Amino acid sequence: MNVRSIPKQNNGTLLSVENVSTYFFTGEDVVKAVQDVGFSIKKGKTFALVGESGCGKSVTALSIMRLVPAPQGKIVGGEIIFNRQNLLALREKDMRHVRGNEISMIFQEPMTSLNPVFTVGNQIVEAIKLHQKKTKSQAWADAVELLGKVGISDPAQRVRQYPHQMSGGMRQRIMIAMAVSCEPSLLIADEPTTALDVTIQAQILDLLDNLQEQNRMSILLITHDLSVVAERADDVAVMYASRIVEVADSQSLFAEPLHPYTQGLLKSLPRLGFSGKRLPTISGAVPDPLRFPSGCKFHPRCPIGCSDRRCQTVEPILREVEAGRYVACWYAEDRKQSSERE
Amino acid sequence: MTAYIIRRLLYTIPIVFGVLLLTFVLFTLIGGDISLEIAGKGATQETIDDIRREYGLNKPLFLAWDSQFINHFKSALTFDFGRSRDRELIIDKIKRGVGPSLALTVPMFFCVVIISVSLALVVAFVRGSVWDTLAVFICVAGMSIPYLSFILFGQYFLAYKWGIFPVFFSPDLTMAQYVALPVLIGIVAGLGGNLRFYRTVMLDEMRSDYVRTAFAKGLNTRRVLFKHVLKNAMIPIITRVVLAIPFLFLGSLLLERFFGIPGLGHMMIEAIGSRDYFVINAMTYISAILFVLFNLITDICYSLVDPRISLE
Amino acid sequence: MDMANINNYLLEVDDLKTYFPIKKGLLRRTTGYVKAVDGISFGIKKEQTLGLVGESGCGKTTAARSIVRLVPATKGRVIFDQEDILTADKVKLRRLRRQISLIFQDPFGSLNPRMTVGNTIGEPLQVQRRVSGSELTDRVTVLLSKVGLSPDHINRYPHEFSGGQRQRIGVARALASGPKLVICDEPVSALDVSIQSQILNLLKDLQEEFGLTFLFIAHDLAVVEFFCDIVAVMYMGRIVERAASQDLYQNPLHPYTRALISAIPRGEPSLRGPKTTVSGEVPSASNPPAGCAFGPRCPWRRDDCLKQAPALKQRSDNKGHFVACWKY
Amino acid sequence: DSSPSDKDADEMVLRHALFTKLKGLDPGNMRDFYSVTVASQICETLYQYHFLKRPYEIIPLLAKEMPEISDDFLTYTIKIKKGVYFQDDKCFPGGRGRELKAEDFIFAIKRIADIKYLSQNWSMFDGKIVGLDEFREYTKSCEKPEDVDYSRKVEGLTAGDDYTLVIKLKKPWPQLVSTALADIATAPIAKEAVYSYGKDIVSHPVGTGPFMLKEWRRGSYVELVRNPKFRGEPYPSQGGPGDAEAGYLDDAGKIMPFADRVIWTIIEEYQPAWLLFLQGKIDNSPIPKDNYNEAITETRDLTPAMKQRNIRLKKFTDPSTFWLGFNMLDPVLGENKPLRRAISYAIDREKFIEIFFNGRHLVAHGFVAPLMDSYNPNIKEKGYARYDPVKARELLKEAEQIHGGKLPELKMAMPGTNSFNRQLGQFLKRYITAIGLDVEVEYMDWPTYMEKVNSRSVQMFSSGARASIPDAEDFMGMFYSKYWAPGSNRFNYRNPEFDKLYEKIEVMFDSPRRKELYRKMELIALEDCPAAFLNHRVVFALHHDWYKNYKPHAFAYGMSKYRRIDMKKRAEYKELLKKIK
Amino acid sequence: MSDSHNIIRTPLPRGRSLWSDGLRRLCRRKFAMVCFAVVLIYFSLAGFIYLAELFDWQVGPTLWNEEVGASYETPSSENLLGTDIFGQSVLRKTLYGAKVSITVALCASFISIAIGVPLGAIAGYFRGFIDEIIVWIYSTLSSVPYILLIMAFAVVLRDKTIFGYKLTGITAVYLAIGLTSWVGICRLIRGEVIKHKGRDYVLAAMSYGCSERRIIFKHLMPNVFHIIIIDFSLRFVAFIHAEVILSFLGLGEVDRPSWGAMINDARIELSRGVWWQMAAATVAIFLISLALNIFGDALRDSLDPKLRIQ
Ligand SMILES: Nc1ncnc2c1ncn2[C@@H]1O[C@H](COP(=O)(O)OP(=O)(O)OP(=O)(O)O)[C@@H](O)[C@H]1O
Ligand SMILES: Nc1ncnc2c1ncn2[C@@H]1O[C@H](COP(=O)(O)OP(=O)(O)OP(=O)(O)O)[C@@H](O)[C@H]1O
Ligand SMILES: [Mg+2]
Ligand SMILES: [Mg+2]
Repeated sequence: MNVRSIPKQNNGTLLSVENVSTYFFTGEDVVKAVQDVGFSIKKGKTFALVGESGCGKSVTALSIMRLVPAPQGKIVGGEIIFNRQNLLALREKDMRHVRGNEISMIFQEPMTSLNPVFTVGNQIVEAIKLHQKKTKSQAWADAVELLGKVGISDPAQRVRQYPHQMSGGMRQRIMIAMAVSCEPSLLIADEPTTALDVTIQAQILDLLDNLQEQNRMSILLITHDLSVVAERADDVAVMYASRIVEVADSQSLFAEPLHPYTQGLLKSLPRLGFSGKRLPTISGAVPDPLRFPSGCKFHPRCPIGCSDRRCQTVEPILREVEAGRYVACWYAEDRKQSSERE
Repeated sequence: MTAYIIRRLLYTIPIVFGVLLLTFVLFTLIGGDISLEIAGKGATQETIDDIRREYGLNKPLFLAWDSQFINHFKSALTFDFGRSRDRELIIDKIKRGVGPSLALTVPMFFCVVIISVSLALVVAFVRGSVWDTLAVFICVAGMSIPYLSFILFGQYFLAYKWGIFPVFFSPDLTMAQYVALPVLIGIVAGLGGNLRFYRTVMLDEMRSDYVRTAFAKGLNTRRVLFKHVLKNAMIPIITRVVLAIPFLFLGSLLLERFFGIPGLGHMMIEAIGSRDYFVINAMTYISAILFVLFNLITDICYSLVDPRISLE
Repeated sequence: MDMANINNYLLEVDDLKTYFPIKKGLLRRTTGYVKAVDGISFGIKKEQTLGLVGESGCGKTTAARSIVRLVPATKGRVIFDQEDILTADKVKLRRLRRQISLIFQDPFGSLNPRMTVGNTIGEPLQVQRRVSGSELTDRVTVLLSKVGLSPDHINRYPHEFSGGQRQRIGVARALASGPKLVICDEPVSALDVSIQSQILNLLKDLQEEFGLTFLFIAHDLAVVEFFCDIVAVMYMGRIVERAASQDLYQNPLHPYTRALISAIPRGEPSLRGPKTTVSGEVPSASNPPAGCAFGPRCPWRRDDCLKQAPALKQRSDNKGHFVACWKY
Repeated sequence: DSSPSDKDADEMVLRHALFTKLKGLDPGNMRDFYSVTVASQICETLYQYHFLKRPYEIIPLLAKEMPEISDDFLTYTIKIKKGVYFQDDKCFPGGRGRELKAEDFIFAIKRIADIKYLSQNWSMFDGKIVGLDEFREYTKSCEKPEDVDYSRKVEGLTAGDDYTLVIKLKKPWPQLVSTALADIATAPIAKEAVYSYGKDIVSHPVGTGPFMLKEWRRGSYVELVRNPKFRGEPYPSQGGPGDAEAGYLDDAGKIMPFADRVIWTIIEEYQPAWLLFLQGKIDNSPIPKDNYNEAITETRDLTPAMKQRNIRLKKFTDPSTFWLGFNMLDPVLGENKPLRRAISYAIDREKFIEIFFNGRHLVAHGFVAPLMDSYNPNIKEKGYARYDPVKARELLKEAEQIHGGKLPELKMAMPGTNSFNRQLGQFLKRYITAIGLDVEVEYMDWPTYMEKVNSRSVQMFSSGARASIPDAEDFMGMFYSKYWAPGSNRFNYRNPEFDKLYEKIEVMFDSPRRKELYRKMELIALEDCPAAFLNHRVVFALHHDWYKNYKPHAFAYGMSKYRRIDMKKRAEYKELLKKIK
Repeated sequence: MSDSHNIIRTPLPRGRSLWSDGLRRLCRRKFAMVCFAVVLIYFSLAGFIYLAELFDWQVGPTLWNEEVGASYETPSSENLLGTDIFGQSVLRKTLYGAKVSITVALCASFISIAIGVPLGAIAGYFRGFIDEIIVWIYSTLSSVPYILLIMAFAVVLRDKTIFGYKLTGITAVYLAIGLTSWVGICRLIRGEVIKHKGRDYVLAAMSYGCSERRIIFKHLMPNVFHIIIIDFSLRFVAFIHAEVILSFLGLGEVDRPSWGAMINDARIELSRGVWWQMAAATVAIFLISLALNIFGDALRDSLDPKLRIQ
């Protein structure tokens, strides 16, 4: 299945991921965590990646950083073009320069991603000093300032604490502080605010916005919180079962989701004041990455696909159904037209 | 913390008591009556009895104020170990031997630790590669070849044939000169096992998430290994290293013998061989105290390298 | 607290305090305390769900852990089923713990890296119900599919899962042995909305079927509203407001609660723009301000707010609504 | 600070290896060979052995002449040289050694008798000198070592005047001179040193000898320097046949000592000692068993490689005997002479010497060592040391009859656990089992072994002895029943006839008649076969050609004064080494 | 991609544990299995010699003390590894040596691990009083010179009968080594357990009421197992060498060949150019340690889920 990547590299593009596939070879099985994924991120914009839990978002992010855990995981194909160079072809030494300096990443699990035996200050300072010419005391001052920025109280004392002395949300914010410390041109934020309460979440997102404005930083935002996507993202890609099923700018995606999975997702968004007894969900079972259904992987859960022969046998490719809108569904055009008719 | 340290130091008392008791019991078990040797050849039983009396060997072992055990306990507490069988003050003996022993073991030990830990980090990082396999072969060979062969070959070739080092101790050499070759041999011989051990320890940490974070920051491999991985792998390293330190003062028997280093390693074996209880007792006592001390240090180090460990 | 009802509570927490010593220097002397939990009290009746929300770092996790004595509490009582957990001896504690299960906030850390998922989920069953063999496998597979994982995952190890999948493993493990009380520390934060709904529905179903009781910690206020009967809002180690969920959302009293509710993202791209967040520095937990902890950031601040901390008081107009603010 | 650096050019330094650590340098309390070797350079005895003459002859050293012996053989009057001074030491007032007096000898002997001093030499004097045993009794009653009053009179030890020593014996003691007065045990050391150094006297000997202690780093090396106030002694001008040709008389009449310093480095392993010898850093060396082939050819001569280095070889027989002993108190062995003899015949001594000693030792046909004056040159013909497995098997049958059934497994104790002992044990076992006996070898460390032997609880044991005097009396004593273990009769052998003869020779002065009795006694003991005697040691020693006046000596006490270094040759060796490489 | 649209339901997979899973993967590693085979061959050689001695079979190794040539013959086609001082075949001695060396190493390793691991785990897990007791025991034990301890043990155990089995010198020795050398592994395990004890996964296990024993053995042990594996493989080799020292002290099997004794003998022979005895014993030790180490690594790797690859 070969999908040519969408928006081709142009001037405004900072990163374009083309047909990347990443597999895990575990025991007897091969887990195809990411298959033929492609998208591109423009300079200074926020690109959101949403999708079902386990669909391969984090692995995509790790692939960009070239940090897929060896020896199980392997990037088996594709290209990742960042600033006109293919990251996958870089030597480890050059890649090191890219990491942290130009692309930095907020990991999804701040708990284990912080080194337990160093103070958080130490870990932030390390990142600062690595990429910026700063003295030790300057770096420490920076670290304290950053902690304050991400809303940690009493930062001067907190820098001297160890990760295990922090609450979950604090650790997450420390990851964020570390990632933004050296002002990267691309920030990959893998669920950066899951452990944060709404007020701090807002504060963090504002901080990111500010940075974005100041440095023309691009953000790859991976999240489940669709309201955050709606508020902050410029473009959105929806992943389902290790593939991208829909790409659009966020306005139009929320206004008019074209893929049935996206639609289901938006429908099950819990809203304040919801009074039903059960929350709406997308019916059907979550696909098993070892035994993906044939054809369109969503078809067993799709109101049309479950009875459609084509959906059951042939996997749809990502197609442009409208300028800037890409959908991998056989019925996307139909849906589009019908909605237009209305 | 201070309370903890004080408590732990108080705890030396039962250990020292235990050690004294144990050495004493062991010694009576193994036996070896020095009076026979002192009596000389052709001595009569009467002479032997006299000598036993003079040495206090006829006193009860335990359970009396004047028992042999109590007397030894007393002598240990006052650090007055008396004289060895060759009539030297034991304290002097130890003072004399401890320098050369340490000169031999300390550089050897620390070189082994530093080299093997560093190599282990590298080897663990390239796990499964040719280098790793090669390291296994070399290490195992190093472990399998008897210590003695290293010594004999080192002495014959490096010292005698090629003249890089002196063959043997001589009063006109500096300590650094005559200790160099034995230290080198000790390092080579000790590397294999240690490297293998530390490699395993490192492997366990090598694939943790925080390593990934460190790489994501753009740190170079060396820094990731020597800062992040190393500190996390510190617990077993500390266990192995810190608790070996008290025994450094006991020196290294074979190296001392072959290179004429007047250290304590040999002295200890000799004392056991000639059943010189007084010397054994003194050395054991000192190593017990050091051991307790370093045990405490180990536990404190645990909590220093891993903040999640609490002492109390 | 309503003393008459005391016997109805499955879990009753009374003035629970957990302080962490701050250690400095080589000798690691204790120089002060982080008052992570500073005297919280609440009760949960059987089949009820209490939601605990609050600012990040306000002590929710610590409270949850203190309840099952994974973190030693400094003071207070935790009565579960008429028995005090904090003073129970080893055997009793183990028995009590078997009736409570805990979903950890950090899903990965709480999974044994060298245990397959099957064993992890199956273990409470093995330990508590003595289930084994194929029955165990069956029940584990059922649990797995209930939380949206495939039975094929049974032989995989924690590191081979995505964040959300790990979280679901934690949920499955907590539900495995059929506890009386489940303490959920952000059980669905890493899940996409559809699966999140699926899990929440599952929890609801189980509650109905087996009469489960939940202590539910979360940040997603929409979820809390849906899922909880009573909501308690924590700020700096104390509960500042507690009320039935509808009351709280419709009539938030405490300034912090109000700020919280106003900050909920509305989920419409059209509604962009900066939010009104609570202004001011977050006070330090080791050196809290005198008086009301929220005082320095409070828009309604008065002089006496900074002198003495307000106690949690029952509202006269609504028996179920408690708030700790001098204004009321 | 003052390390003996390589000032070879202007200083004559003797360099030796010592193969074990020195135990102490207090002459009153030492028995081990190495301590005696060093201490005897510092302290002198009344008498000494002639350096060159063979058979060994006793001549005066501190004494002016040989003792005057009363007719009842009980009183010895010994004149002492005048003008002998102790070495300078800070224990003396003003640091200058005082003159040696007769009292100093009495002091030395009293020290040995003092139980608080715990000397290893007491048994030598036990029951010999009038009043000395009483003195020992007296010392037992003292509380502390300091309480012992040395001025207390001992009747048998008196000083006629400052230069006359009178010794009164309880019964005749023909070996007094060689056993006691030529033994380092009675060498005087300064009373002042004994009192001022207390127990540290072991490392501060102050004697009258040609060298004095400069530095003793225990376990490492000991360095002596020439005693500047040594009275000086002439090098002997008479020697045995061939000595002049060998160059031993080159220095005749010159005043000794020659060397300025003597250094012994303690080297416990053979390899480094050998390598140092080859490097020329020590003057002489025995041939380690395993470097034998490197040094010696099939024809018992030096190899070309050694010759090229101008190394010289000295061979000499050592007055020693080694054996496999039987405990005569053992119910199986003790009552069964054929069994003992069978074992003796079972062992191939030639092969034994071939394998273990490169064939250079001598087969021990009896126990008196060659070179001793009572050695029986015809002993070989008696055939006690034959290798005769056929005969052995026959005897074994006989033995089984005596025992009344199959013989049980025999136990053999080895006095050490190193390779040599293990291989020796295996060797003996192999031959004994070959005739049909079961043997279990028990390897023990030395203290355990001694304890077992002394408590008479071994069956067979491997052991040996080296004579400390040229007379065979000590060797005979090993079979005297009053000396059962823990005494020197470790066989616990008793033969009334032998005992009677021993009591006779014990008080008899040397004469042909006595020699005859010795030979008779040897045969009596051999006939009873209390041990399978195996070998006499033959020493092969190497030295560099710059090391002069190195004539092997069986009782080599105080020899350093004779040695001289040819400084030129020694300097040339470095060049030679370069050339060889 | 499958062309049938039906999801094929395979029978439900059976739950596997780390151990069975690890073992399966281990079995698939060819080289590791070869090494395991080598180890087995050594072990069965030792076992075979026991049998051969029991039934008095006259085969190669048991005839080690037969003279096959002159003293110190160099290796030749006749005597593959040459002869020793008595003209015995070094090859036969080397084969025979497996018996003593392997028994000592194996028994001593097992004993010390069997004592050290549980004690270390208990000390590290419970801390407090019980920790202090255990630390007391091992501090005391390890302060006393090792050799003194072994000698004493050997003296006490020698010629005693336990369960009707007579302890000969050598049995006493490996008991003695085992009983004195557990301290090292005990300390290591204690340290590791202290480290792991504060981890969330242990807290989780506590929170659903696992017993202490279960936490220690089911949760902590697999996570410290790599230490035990490496300790075993290092210890095994060390014990083979320790036997040299013991035979030096007269405590080992002195009458029959063992690798230790061969090396000890060879020490003085080496300088006369007799290298084959030393070489034979060294190679014998090298092969088994190599096999053991590679196998140990493989075992470690297969018990490391992060290395779960084909
Ligand atoms: N080391 C691994 N070995 C095997 N499979 C893995 C491994 N890591 C991830 N996977 C699998 O890859 C798939 C994608 O994982 P990924 O972490 O990218 O999911 P995600 O989209 O980030 O989900 P979530 O939102 O839950 O974090 C999952 O099915 C997961 O089980
Ligand atoms: N082991 C510890 N040592 C010291 N301080 C700690 C420890 N654990 C938690 N704390 C402190 O206690 C306070 C409360 O932490 P807790 O984890 O309970 O917060 P939380 O409410 O769960 O926050 P989040 O929503 O971010 O998870 C924080 O200030 C934290 O720094
Ligand atoms: Mg993820
Ligand atoms: Mg929390």
